[in-house]
Amino acid sequence: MSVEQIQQAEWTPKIVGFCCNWCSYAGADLAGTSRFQYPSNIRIIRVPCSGRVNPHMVIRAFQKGADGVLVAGCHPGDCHYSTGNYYARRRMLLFKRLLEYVGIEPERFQVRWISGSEGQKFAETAQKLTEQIKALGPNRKLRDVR
Amino acid sequence: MAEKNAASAVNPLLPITCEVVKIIDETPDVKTFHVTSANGKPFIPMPGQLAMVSLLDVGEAMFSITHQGENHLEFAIKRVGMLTDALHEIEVGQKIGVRGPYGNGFLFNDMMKGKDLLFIGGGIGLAPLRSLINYTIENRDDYGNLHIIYGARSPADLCFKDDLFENWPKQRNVQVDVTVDKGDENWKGNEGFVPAFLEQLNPSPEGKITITCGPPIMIKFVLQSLAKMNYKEENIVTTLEMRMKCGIGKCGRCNIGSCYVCLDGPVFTLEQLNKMPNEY
Amino acid sequence: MRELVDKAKTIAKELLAKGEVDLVMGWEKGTFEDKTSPLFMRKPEDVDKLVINEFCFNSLAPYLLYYKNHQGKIALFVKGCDSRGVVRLIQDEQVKRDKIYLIGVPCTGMMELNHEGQLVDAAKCRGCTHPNPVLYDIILGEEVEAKSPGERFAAVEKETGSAREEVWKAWARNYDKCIRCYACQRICPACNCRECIFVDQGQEWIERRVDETENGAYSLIRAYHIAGRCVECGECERVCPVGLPIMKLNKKIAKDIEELFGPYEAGVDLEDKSPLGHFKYDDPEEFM
Amino acid sequence: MKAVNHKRLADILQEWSKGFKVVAPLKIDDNIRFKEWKEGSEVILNENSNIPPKEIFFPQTEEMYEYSIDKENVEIKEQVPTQEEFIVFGISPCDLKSLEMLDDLFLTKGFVDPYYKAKRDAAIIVAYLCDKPCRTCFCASMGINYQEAKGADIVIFKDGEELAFAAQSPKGEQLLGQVSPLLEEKELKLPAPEEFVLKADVEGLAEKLASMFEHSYWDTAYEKCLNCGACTYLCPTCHCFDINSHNRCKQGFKTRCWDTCMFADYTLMAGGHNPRPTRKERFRNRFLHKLQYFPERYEKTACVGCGRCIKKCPVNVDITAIIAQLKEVDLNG
Amino acid sequence: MKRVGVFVCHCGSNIASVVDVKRVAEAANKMQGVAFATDYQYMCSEPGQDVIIKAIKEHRLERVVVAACSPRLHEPTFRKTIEKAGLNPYFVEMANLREHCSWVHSKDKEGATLKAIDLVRKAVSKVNKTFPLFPGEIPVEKRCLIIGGGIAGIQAAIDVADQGYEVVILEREATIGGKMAILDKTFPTMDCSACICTPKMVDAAQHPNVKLYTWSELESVGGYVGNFEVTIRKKARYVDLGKCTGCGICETKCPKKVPSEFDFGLGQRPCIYKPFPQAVPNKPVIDAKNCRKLLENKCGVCAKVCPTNAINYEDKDELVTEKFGAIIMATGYELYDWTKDFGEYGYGKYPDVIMGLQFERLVNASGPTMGKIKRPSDGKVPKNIVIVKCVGSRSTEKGKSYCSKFCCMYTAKHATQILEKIPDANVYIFYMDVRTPGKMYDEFYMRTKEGYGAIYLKGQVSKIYQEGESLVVKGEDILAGKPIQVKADMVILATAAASVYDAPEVAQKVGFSYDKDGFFTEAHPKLRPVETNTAGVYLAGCCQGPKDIPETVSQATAAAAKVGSLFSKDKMATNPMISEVNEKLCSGCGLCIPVCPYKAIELKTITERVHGGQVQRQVASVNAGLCQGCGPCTVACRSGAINLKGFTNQQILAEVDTACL
Repeated sequence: MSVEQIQQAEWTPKIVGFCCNWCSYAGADLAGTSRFQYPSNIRIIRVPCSGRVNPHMVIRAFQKGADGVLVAGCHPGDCHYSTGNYYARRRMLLFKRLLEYVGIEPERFQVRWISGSEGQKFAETAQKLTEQIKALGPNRKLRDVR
Repeated sequence: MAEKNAASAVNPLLPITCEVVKIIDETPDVKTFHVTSANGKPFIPMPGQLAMVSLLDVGEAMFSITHQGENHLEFAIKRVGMLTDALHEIEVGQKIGVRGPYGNGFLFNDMMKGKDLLFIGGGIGLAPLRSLINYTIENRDDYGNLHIIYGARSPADLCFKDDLFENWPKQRNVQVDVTVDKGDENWKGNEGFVPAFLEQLNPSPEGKITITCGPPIMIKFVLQSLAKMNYKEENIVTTLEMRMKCGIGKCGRCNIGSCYVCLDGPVFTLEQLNKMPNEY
Repeated sequence: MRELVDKAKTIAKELLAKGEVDLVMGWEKGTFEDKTSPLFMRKPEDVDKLVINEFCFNSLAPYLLYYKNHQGKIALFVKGCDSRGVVRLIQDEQVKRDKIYLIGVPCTGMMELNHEGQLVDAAKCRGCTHPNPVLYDIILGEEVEAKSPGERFAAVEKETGSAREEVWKAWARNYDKCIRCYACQRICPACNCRECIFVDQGQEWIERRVDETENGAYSLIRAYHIAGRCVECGECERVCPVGLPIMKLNKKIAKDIEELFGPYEAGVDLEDKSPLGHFKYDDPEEFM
Repeated sequence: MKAVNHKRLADILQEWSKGFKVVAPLKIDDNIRFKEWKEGSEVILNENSNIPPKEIFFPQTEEMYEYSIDKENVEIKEQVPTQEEFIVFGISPCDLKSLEMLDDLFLTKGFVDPYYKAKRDAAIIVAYLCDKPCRTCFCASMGINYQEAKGADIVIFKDGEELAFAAQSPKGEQLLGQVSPLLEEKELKLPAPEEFVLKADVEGLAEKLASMFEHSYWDTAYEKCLNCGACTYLCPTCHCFDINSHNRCKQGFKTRCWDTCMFADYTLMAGGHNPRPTRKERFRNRFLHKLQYFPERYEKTACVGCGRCIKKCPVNVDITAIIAQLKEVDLNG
Repeated sequence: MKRVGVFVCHCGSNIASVVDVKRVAEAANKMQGVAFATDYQYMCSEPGQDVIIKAIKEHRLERVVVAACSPRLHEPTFRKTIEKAGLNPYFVEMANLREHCSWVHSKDKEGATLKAIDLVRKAVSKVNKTFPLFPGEIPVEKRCLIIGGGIAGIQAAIDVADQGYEVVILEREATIGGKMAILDKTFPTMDCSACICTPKMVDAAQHPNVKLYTWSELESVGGYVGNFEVTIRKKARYVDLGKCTGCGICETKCPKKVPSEFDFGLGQRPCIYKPFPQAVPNKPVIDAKNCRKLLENKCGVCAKVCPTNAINYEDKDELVTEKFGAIIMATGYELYDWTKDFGEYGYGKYPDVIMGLQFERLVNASGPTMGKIKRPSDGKVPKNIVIVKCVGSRSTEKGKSYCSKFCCMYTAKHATQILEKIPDANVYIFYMDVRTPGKMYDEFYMRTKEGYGAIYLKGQVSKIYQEGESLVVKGEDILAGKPIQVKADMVILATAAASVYDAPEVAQKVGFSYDKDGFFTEAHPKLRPVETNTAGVYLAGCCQGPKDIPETVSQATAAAAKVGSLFSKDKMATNPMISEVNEKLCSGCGLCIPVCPYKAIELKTITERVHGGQVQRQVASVNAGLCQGCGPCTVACRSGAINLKGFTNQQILAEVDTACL
């Protein structure tokens, strides 16, 4: 659907969240078990480790119509694979700055450390992200308008 | 012939929606698909002609039309890549796109009329020959004797077994000789590679047109054998395979020298081939 | 630089005559005075065509990729940036140091015609930090000062939030210009994949369609693929037939690497580790 | 002769754009591209556009048809390639010539390409005769007189400050009529033709090449070529394309995109066999196609001497130089 | 397109009360490739699973999507289910409709239902691109290497050996026993350390399943879990352990004496020596650095006096390579060298400022002073003794930031020992805090303070300097809020427990990570405290962080238990969801190698035919035994040549595409 078409159908943000299986996905699960409510805009993609998230996948999300992307992994030091999130940190730092550099709003691509015990934090993150994206409106940049 | 089709089709790049009505497992990696459009055959091809078969969301590729029935076309497709993998997964009832027919086909000139025909095929290479074999059987009186020499890696890899062992041998003046590189416990037939088999059968070149198709390596040695048995290159016909996208001589990639296989081919006489750059 | 040519010829001739190498890569005069073209010398007499001047833009390093299975030893002339390209290839296991012989060319900077048709310092040389080869077996002359050093990151101006929409519009216009000829990729010593994911359709990473979204993805992901590996030779930008500011992205990333992970220049030291190939426990964190 | 001061060109285009879409070589940043003219856009004449005007008739990415795949059904929706009449303004003689080759390819030999045809038929051509050749030009060597534009509906040339307009077809007359209030009668003449820096002699080359496929010349000639697609994409006569699917779940559409014989996957077959496995074969094919295959098939050399490839080749592969070398090759040696 | 079956779970009302499960199933039915879709009360229940199995058979399903709870909960369940139905267990994907949907969007039923449909579509698109996965099998060499022969190593060795597996203890010193053998008494019970340590040493040595490599160093470690190839350097001992009876004559006859390491220089030892009388093995080594025979080819007394002529001056280092299935790291700790940082305490130039472990030797009956507390400088019995705690511990600017954990207790122990042996002595203890968690620990501390009258002064010591015969200790008494100065005859510094100087090097050899202080990092601080991030390598004792003896011993036993469970099977199933290399695409650039936390990727050379010719080239190759399937390598790889099975690029891209529809 093109951006324009989307606006006709009253638009709600599409947010793609990459969550590492051991911390952030578990955090999202905990948000569930503790019934913390957050908007239904986020679609979580489960990856073994934040180090598995390829910036190309973030771009792809924006291309295919995501209005926001979240990458979430274990806090530094907690990585199930000991170092995956440290690599993710470097990659995402560079990539985030690159996206901003070409004029993509920083709010649209966010990275968070969310542990398996931070259900609250996950819910809040999803909440805040959705609000921020709502404020920004649909993403046109990099978007495949076909 | 191309002209005729062009006239008939408004947009030659637009596939016709067809339905797969039957799927036959020929070998572990070859399936034959019977397809038909809303009003019978999507078009009427000549033997040896090609058609673009497409799974719209996967891709499009050129296949030779191995046979046409009352109101369906047949494609024998070997599993080699992304598209063919996907094709091998579809089921009867699936809708696919078909456009064509493309290429010159075997009868681009009348060289074969009234002649004895020697078919030499290997593996999936029998697919294009089959269209001509069946055509010449249907028009039995226009052609002389048919001699079909066919080989495959193993008994399991033989395509069109019904034709090889049932339909064709029954026909008047049709001889079928089958070989496999390596037989298995219940294989009674011949063993050995096609070229050797050919030499051992040693059919005389007299008044014969030879039509051969198969893996490049086989063709290479078959041609050597034929030369030994002093077949004339103008009487040897083969059909080529190239990557194609448009099928109508525009997109460029299937050129050998100045001719486009999708238009001027895929059928060439050895004489023609020897004049072309060796880039296929 | 021109004065180096005689020495260069003698060396090249000798290498070939003695059979120490069976191929020497250099430059020959191109269509016009201000153009040169890569030259492949196999016989001493081929060397007569060799030129060395302020128009020898082409890095010869990328050609090494085509000679991976070459039996003998290959010699090539390298300017500062070219030598960094060679280092890149060695670090990426694409070239064996002992299979090549590097003839260093102290580079006083390239010249190019501007729109008005006058010769000016080449854009790709602006902010040059290594006019002299960082790796060589023999060097043609005295080391030189960078001719137009300038700020290494001059190309990267600060984009402010307010201008963001404008910034994007500018990039979108660029993506609209790109024709995906992949000249940038073919000329790049850091682009040494066997099959570029952007060319190879099979992997579903990208489509061939040339439009804002696909071109955008291409430009950003390519920049990311060479992050911490770009040797800042500026060839990609030079060869771009539609003049895209490709180096802006590469320099931006290089700048961020310096800011975030400490001083680093790719392809200068054979031993150094790629910034994305390791990490520090106390790396900065702009997100939480 | 009808004329207008070149400063008032915009007024003419403004007038025309009321009735037609006008496509002209516009300045976009430091690029020149054939795009729709809008008030305020800057037209650049007497300089080759970065991308040749072939993109008007044969866009780099073109939608062919839409499809929707349902569990039980497949629907194919043709984008009927129709096109309103439109004006192509400021096309140069060499680029105009290139359209002849594209016409041969897309409109003859059995099949007609409807997408190309639709746009081609709808185009009203306003050609601009170059003031003088650029240094990379060698159209003369390709039998083109840069001071005439056969097949254009209107030709324009510049004499001093004035732009001269001459109709060459009824359509042209009609267009000029539309803007006649803006034009005045003036005595203008073409500047004296100038010499070309670059020359190429293709006399009898195709015939010679017919016997050179296996020649050792190719063993080293290709070596500097990086196999990027710049030359082919910038070439006004190159026309290869690829057909791809673009899926959005159930919907999707087929696009065709420019392709180039320089890329390895161009001839790569599903089974893995590649008739042109290395840079050598691809390089050879490009030049043989321009200088032998195309002439053999369509009696034209597939080069108009626009010089774009010479200007933009990353490694200065120079077709005129290659033609010269090919001429030199001693077949008996 | 594969034939996919979608099974939507109500989870009682957990999902169904929010998500319109019927609608989800209907929507699924319309999705491309979905051959069958249905909903059910409890998919995970016995009958629920039967629904799936039946459907697979009836509808010839090739892939399965279960839209239910979190895969972290029930993925294993449904893998087993479809395996029962004859599908590859990895052909199932779960759409998390409970934790990620119904439970968190309970107020937005419509939104939740739409999201549920998206999640199902996403799962369908992913499962469509799934390939069959099969766990590999690797044999397990049922021998355990224990690096370090301290109490941790000894305990672990005995526990593994008792389970019936072969154990090798690797100890760089001439004897096992480690730090515990140095100690005089152990808190809080005050029983003699040697008395409980040495028997264990003997047990270990005499255990039929235990082999000792003392006076040996770790050379290199190759291989992976179940199949480590370890090379050990057996240092030249110059004494043939086979012949030597440990009679000790040589030691008595050796003419040259040097300061004893075991006594931290407080005592002397000959150049052919056992570290201490109860050493195990109880046989000497020659100290090549000092032996005159070896240095200047003089002397040679030991050889002359040896009754079994076990002395062999020609002895050389020897490398042995052995296979092990598991490794336990028990390399212990060492005391942080205060002399380089603490100028204010005199950089160790005052002989009477000593470390805790030196004091252990001073009070030890078999020590240099036969257990009499005499100060090193002049052998006088000290009256005023100051103990300074946290020397180099809990300090951000000097030494270590962490708390060394056992000092509080051993300083208390020292105080009591002093006050028992020198009743009229004054013991001042400068402390930052007193931390005494543990059974009977605080009671012990109280006794030291109240019972024995050790004087605890809260405050740090700013300076120690010699004044005539005695030392002046300047510090402050925070509680009294005034500076304080103590004249002392001897000062004992409770210096920080630090990682062994070459711990990082050892960790790198074995291939696992260590922290900024050089202590080995456990796989998970809470849940996997005795494992490292490298499969088959376990941790015991202070090499992982300062611990007291009981803690060390229990961790050692825990590690032994882990080894036991690893060895309980002959073959080990490897996780099939690991990286694999597409050699066609791999350029062998090796960018994936450094980002692998498990050293699982290396370059190998392959030969392939390229139009006619044969060429060799390098490509990456993944060791299935080492790879844990985390995936940073797949991102480091630009050409997508290395891919993660079960989470392939194509699968994730498919998910992204559908998630954005």
